[in-house]
Amino acid sequence: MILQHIADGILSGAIIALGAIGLSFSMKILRFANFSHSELLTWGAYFALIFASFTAAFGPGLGNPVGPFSFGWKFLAALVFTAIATSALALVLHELVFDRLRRTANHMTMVFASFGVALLLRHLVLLLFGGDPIYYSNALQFAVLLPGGVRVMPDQVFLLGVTIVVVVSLHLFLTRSRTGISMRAVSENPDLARVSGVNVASIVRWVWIIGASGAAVAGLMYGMTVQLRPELGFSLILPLFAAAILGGAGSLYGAVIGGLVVGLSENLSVMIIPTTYKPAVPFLLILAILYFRPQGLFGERQ
Amino acid sequence: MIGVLSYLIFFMILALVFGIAVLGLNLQWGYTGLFNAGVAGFLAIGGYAMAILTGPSREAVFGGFELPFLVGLIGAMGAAGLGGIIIGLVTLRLRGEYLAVATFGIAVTIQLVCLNWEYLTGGTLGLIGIPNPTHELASAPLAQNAIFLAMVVALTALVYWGLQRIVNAPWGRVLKAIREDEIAAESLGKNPALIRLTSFVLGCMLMGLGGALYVAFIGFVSPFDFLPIITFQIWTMLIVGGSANNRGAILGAIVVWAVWTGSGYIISQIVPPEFQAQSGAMQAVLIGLILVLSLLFRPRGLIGEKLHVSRHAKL
Amino acid sequence: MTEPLLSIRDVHKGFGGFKAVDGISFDVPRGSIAGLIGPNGAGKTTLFNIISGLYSTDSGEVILDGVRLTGKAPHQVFGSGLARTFQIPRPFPAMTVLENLMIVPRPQAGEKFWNNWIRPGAVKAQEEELRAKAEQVLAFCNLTQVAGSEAQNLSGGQHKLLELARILMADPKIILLDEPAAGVNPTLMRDLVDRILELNAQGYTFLIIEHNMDVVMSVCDPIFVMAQGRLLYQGNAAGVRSDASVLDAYLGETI
Amino acid sequence: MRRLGKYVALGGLVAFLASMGNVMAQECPIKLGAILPVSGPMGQVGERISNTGAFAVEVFNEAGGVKNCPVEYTLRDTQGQSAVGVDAAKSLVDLEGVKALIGAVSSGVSLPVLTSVAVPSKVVQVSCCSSSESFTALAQEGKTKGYWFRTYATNRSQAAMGALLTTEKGFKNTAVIYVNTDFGVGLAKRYVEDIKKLGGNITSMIAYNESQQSYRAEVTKALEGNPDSVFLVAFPVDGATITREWLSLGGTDNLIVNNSLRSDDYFKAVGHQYLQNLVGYDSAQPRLPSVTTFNELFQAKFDGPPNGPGLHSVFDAVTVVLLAMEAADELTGDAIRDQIRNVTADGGIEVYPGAEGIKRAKALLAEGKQIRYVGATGALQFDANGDVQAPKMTWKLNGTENKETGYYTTEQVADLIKRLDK
Repeated sequence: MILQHIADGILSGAIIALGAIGLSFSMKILRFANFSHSELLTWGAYFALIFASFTAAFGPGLGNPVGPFSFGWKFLAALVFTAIATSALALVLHELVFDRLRRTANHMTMVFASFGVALLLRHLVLLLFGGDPIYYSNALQFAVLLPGGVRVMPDQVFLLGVTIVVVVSLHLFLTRSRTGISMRAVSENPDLARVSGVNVASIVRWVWIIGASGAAVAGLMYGMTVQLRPELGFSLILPLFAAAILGGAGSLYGAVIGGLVVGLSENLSVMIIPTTYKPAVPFLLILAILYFRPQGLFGERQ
Repeated sequence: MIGVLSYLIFFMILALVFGIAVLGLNLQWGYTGLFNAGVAGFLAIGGYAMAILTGPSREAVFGGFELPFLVGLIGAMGAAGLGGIIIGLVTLRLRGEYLAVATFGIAVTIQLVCLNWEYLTGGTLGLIGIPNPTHELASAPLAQNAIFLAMVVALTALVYWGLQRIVNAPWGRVLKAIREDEIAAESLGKNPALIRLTSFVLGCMLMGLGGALYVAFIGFVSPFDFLPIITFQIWTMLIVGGSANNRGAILGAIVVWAVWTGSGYIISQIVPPEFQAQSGAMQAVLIGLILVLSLLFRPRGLIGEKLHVSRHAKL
Repeated sequence: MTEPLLSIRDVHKGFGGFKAVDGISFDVPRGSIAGLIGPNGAGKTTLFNIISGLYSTDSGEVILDGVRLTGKAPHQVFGSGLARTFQIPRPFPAMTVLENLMIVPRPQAGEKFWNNWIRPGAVKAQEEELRAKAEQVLAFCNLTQVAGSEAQNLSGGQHKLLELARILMADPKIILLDEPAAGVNPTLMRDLVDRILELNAQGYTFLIIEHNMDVVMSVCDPIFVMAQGRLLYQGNAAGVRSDASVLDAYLGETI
Repeated sequence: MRRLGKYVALGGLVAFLASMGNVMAQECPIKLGAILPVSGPMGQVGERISNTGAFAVEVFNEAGGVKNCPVEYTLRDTQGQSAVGVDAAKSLVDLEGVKALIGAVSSGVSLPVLTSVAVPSKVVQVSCCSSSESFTALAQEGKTKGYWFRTYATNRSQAAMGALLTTEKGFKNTAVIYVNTDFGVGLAKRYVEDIKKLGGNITSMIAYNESQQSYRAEVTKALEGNPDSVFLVAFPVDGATITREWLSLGGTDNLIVNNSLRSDDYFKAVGHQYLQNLVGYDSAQPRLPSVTTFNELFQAKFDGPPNGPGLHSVFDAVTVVLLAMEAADELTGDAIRDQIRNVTADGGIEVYPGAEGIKRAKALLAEGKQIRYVGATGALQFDANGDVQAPKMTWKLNGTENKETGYYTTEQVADLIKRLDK
């Protein structure tokens, strides 16, 4: 059974990792803990739903199933659509709320504002889409038995692949592109970066775009493997923070490893403790790690 | 007429019970800069301590000592304070959001313990029959609530006075110094670790007091009373009211609780019946909007911080 | 020869592979104004941070008046009689200048929170005392007119004076100043130097990091020169001027 | 403090003015308050319950209302929070002047409302859904003063029915997955006791916390020991997540589900085609033509059958309270409380849901006759603690229809419990 728990942990950890990347960047570069980040996952999932229903004329849900998967080529289009739409939403929030607050108040005020924004976003979903759970496809996908008695769903394996592609392209973006390099410079030392001619305002927008796109993909993945409901992101907020903080703010691979650690520890914990204590596991983990490394596993000491 | 009065009394009891917890948070955040996102956990400790100390004994559940109300209050503060010491020692070396996430996690863990450790907390059923002291003093519900309100007002006033005494004083000056520049304070001979811990523990004790009063008033305690949303509520009260100002904290508790509950009232009045089921979502949207707008346009809260700290150093 | 007041003995400190302080030893005589100079990145501020307890040492020790400071927390170091300022001043920005001073002395009865409940009289009396003393110090530092302002509204030079004034509240045995003259206009700087000389005459010992060579050469003796974490030279102003290794270290800069 | 005083006074004045209109209003319409979680994790369930409650009021108004006065249904959201629920209840009672309270859903909210609002204010509270054993304990201690009723049959009979169903189906090794609330814990524990007496075996007992992102770990754990069946105590949303993950990971489709999963939301979310081996139990509807009327009424109103947790029971809760109001001499809490058992008394003339049934009931009451309301959950019989016993039925899915497969009278259920409790 341990192999099954490990497989489950990696698969659920991948979703957490994708969501945590944006959170980690915003903690480091935007310099506040954005509690509304998880709502971007929710919106990402629902944007994909909107896409699917608008294009319903061209085939069901996310397209005619291809191979062992529950979706078709439309899935990729939905992925792009939701990333753009969610980024737009994030930029609107940035302009209307967070950017204004940055000028008038300290970063803790932004944290509280993000609480309020989260409440707002979550319940707007409830008002617009209702509280019923929704599925992209009602067909149930059955797990495939792998050697070692491990069962996984084909969709999940595909999504793990998507995660890897996203992380690798993010890595290339951060190390090769001009914007990515500037972004790292801003994260290291915003004042120095500003003096060296980096357009910090544009970098901040890029952080929102990257964070929102990651969240959108994570939300879509979550919606595909579990379900869509207004509390989708809210129920993930703790694991997301756990992953971002475990990894250390601003670290791409830190967030990914943090996500995997959270996913694995949650799934493995039920082998030793009652399932009812499971939600506490990521926290005890954070506490243990922060006790010894207050800056997170991959964070830099201040 | 009686109805309005009766409701107002009831409303004020809950608002001030929250107000006491807000005062505790104000000590931690407003004056010391400690981002405690685990308020619900300390309310829970206080609430359960009250239930265990003063409640009736139950089969297969610890406690039920049927001790007097006052013992319950002191015990609740003591338990929350003890919890504060342990948690503070583990977490207070963290800063900002890191402290927030750690304390948040602790509150979640406390709530899970309340939910699952049946021997101590009664588990999911909670603990019932916790005596409300005013029921022995009066028989009419209105009179009972009036007495309870008088008691809560007196306690709030006492807490307010006690806090004003210590924050508008050299002690409060050190808190503020640590909040503004810990390294400078340290280099001037202040011991930040000790002072942060003291402030944290005192704040936790007030949260415990708030939890105990809530439980005694409601007569029942269950894990579902201490969901993370309570922490959010208490924080909103502090930020809207004005952090680092004890009057602001109390005012914030009253105003935010009025908005929180009043928005339900208003929505139930203006929303047509066929959309009633959406009223909850509308209410939450409204609350979120009010919070964001108040932060945008009044980031210092209704009553902001005062410049002078010690009352002996006014110019 | 009298016992030195502050004694630094073979102090080492590295960050990762970089040796910021690499075996420094020197003594600050009682009653002196000692200068610590050296090019940027020589390790001067790191050494200050070690002496004042903000950094731990890798090895070596610091002795103040026979008491070992090494291993003590910053607030304990301060309690032993060593006070410091910062290169970039660190006042408590949202506090009044007066209270920036009143906070310093210890022990204060009112810093134990319960005393504010049970002994309000004693707290009040002490606060009045502190206030009187603070007003004196403010007058000495020419800050009386800004006593009621928020510290963050002061000018850069006034911040330096405020830091010095804050330290004076505690009557330390030795005062460490980190670049007191940096970014200060000439009039205020003269003021500052006068205060230092006056305090030295009253018996205060100083250890000063400074880049302004006019100030160093006119007031400091002995002078310690650091470069790349090591002590390059120690002696008086004349010796520093004539020493070849010092000139090398400062190549391109005028002494 | 002076300024603070002013703010408080101002707030008070505003609240006072806002509520003047309501307090001074005439006795018509009669207000019925509902405190339900229409947002938050239980929002989906709460919303449907609320709509059904409003529907019951509508039906009653069609029959002329209470004492020729239209009834106004006033809903307040609890957000699933006890403090908010308590305040909402108090404001309904004091400011709106409601004559009785319906709700709440979770016991964690219903209990504080009962002890701090309903009992002190002498207002009848009827819950559709709260299942905690604490209510029975409170009632036995005399602390509810009789103001508490619930139309939801207690866990005791549910657990017995679940165990009976499991063993009758011939399952030997059953995994239990249950929601970690007073409802789920109470039910699951009883079920395990009962099934052992009936000769079954439990492979694992897995509690799950509500509203989590995924339940794979719980499901994987429950799969250990190769159960031939699973007993699931859950609400539709989380229940669907668990069932989908369970089936995906190769779990058996021999599902025994609690009545809270007899919901189209659940069937639809999982997919009917996967649930053809699912069996369940529920409180039975009386086998009378009038029930069809109720079902038809509901179908017409909501465009779907009344499947879902709390729908039948909230309909009955509202109807019983309104009938008791009709029967009461005056609209005080005490009078309404005393009439609730009278309008459901054994031996009264039976009346059924729907406008016609209500009209008949009102006519009978006007004649001074004793009536017995037989409602959507069956013939309600409140015991001294305000708990209700109801006949039971078993059901299964057949295509997309859910079909009754067995019927157990109140007496049969009582016998079963007696047998198990020996």
